Amino acid sequence: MYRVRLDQFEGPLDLLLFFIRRDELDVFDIPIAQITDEYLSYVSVLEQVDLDAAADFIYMASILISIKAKMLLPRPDLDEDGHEIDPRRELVDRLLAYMRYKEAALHLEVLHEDRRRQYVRSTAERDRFEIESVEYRVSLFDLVKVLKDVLSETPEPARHEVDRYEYSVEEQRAHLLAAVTSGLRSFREIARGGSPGTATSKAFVIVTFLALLDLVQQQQLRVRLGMSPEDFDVEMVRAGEAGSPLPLRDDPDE
Amino acid sequence: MEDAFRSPLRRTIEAIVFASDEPVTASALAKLHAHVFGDPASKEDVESEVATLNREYQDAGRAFRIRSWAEGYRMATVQELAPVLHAHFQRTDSKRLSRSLMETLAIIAYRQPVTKPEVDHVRGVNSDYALRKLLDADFVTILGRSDAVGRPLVYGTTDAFLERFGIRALDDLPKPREIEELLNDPAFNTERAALLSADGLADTSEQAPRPGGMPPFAVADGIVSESDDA
Amino acid sequence: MEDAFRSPLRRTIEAIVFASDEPVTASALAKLHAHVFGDPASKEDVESEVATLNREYQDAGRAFRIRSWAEGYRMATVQELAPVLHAHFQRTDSKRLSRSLMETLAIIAYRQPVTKPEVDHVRGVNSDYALRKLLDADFVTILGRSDAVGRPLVYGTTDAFLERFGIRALDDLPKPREIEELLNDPAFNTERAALLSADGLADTSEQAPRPGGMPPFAVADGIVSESDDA
Repeated sequence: MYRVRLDQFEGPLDLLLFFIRRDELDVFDIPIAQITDEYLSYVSVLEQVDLDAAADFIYMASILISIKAKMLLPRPDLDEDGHEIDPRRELVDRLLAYMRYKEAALHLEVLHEDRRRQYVRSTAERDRFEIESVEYRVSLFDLVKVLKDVLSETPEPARHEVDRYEYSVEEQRAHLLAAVTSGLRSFREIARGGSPGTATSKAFVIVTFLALLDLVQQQQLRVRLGMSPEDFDVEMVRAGEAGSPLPLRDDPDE
Repeated sequence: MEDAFRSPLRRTIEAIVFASDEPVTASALAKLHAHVFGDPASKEDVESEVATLNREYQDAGRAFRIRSWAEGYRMATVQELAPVLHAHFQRTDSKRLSRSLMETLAIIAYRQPVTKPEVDHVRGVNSDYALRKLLDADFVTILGRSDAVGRPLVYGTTDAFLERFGIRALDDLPKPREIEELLNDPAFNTERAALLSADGLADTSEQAPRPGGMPPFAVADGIVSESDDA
Repeated sequence: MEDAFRSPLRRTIEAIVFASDEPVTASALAKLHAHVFGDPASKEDVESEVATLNREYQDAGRAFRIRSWAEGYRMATVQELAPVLHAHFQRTDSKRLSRSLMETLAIIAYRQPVTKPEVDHVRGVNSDYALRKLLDADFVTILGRSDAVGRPLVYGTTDAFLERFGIRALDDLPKPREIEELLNDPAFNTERAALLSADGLADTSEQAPRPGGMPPFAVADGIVSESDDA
């Protein structure tokens, strides 16, 4: 299995919040059965792409299922005052706490953006006067890192056993870039190998997809949603455009 | 024009802050001045000279100001000149932090000292990768060990984090809103939309554009349909 | 005072030369200006704006000037401030540990009791100098002699080391297993590394690449002040 951590997956809490928002659900009265089903169908897809991330999602799935089961019990648990305990309570608290940090992350991002607009003198140190050797400031973590570097340089044959797909992300990147040179292309089309009738495999699709995420992250490609629920379009980010609009856009006008 | 030569402290501050590649504290500047000129100076003297310098820069239309970051002073260009600088240095935005890194960083910044299990629990995902990246970037560091069972390592943010985010001190971090406040906000739904969806983000001008990222649902859509054919 | 805001060219020049880590030519500045503002500028225009800037700096008693070298313009502090700069940077530079010292210290911390030949073997270089420096700084001490052939001296870390690195006891050093978890995810195969390296997290635009692959790290404050007396 080709393993890669899809950094953009935000995780199970994010996914739940997405369902809640999309269906305009009351956070304090989440229809657990419905959400659990949707959640599970998502996880089954995820397992094919990213086993690492899937583990986190599966754990949440088990929480959802257990809440669902508790909701069905005729006699719910009671707290010390004799009130029924809503089995969803803990999950809701987690969702709300998570929302807070998500918002905080956005604030940090604004600060980061502002700071990035202010340039400092990049190599002030070098300008000053000659400093013979490059020196570093350190923390405890540096020690650890240095040690790891040093130890890894001490010879010890490393063995990697990776089942390779017949396609590499590298190749698929090239495939994708070639596919979009003439303009907007449907992902389904690209993932079919370009021409109708070409045999394709899950591996081909997944690796193409990974390559796509990679290119989106590098802002070489942009993805457009909204054409059809079963597809999305891919286009090249032209030079100079990079970073101006969001790389991922949901553009209902098009 | 005032005779700036009359203030060696001001020139000292300007020279050191200009030539430094990291924030310089007011007390370091005061001490240096006392050391070189044999003339004692207080932190307040330094602060007031920095204010004077910034006023002079402003009046003269200088391209830079002295900023207060990570408990020290740093000279940096003014924001409105960013387009010229971006153009010259060909900075692209591909180096933005991904959402998951930003999220992890926010949790660490607000909850420090914090252990990895705590971060994982808040995010609902394993934060190994994000944590490693943040350690590598020197935004986060190991503070020590918790006294909890297993004595897990505890993490916190670094001065470099403050510097790179333009924050004067940890106390200056914008406070996250309380949950009640979040929920009672009439804009809650818009807010939520902004937080959660790609389309919501596109038009919220006060929010920074999101780092290049795909929301999980888009991923699911693409693959679901594809794997059906496959 | 002249209205500097009227001259975008002047501000462009000032901003770029200030922020640049290499000399910038007059023609590059003229082109940039034309490109960003759609307003053509000649090399002579640039030269004359630089002269104006330097006059302004002089009149205002600024600590720096724009120097014209064969390769282009650079901003630098004025000569007469060199003593102050020297005084400041000598103090701070002496508070930094070089990479070779850190490397040696790391090996001794984790492998103690350890002999010099062992340290040399791990580092692949002679550690005489580093070891002497660490002994001088009281980070490392001689624990005794090994029973091995030649009875070499064995070294270990001191309490001063623990204190300066904010570690309570040797047990608090991250365990090799934790280091592995942190730094060396077993699933992190080469393909994955290649795939992920693209998303270089760090906003490297302001950091010069560091040789040796070590990111810049901030010293804990304790270390800075402590090493003064080392």
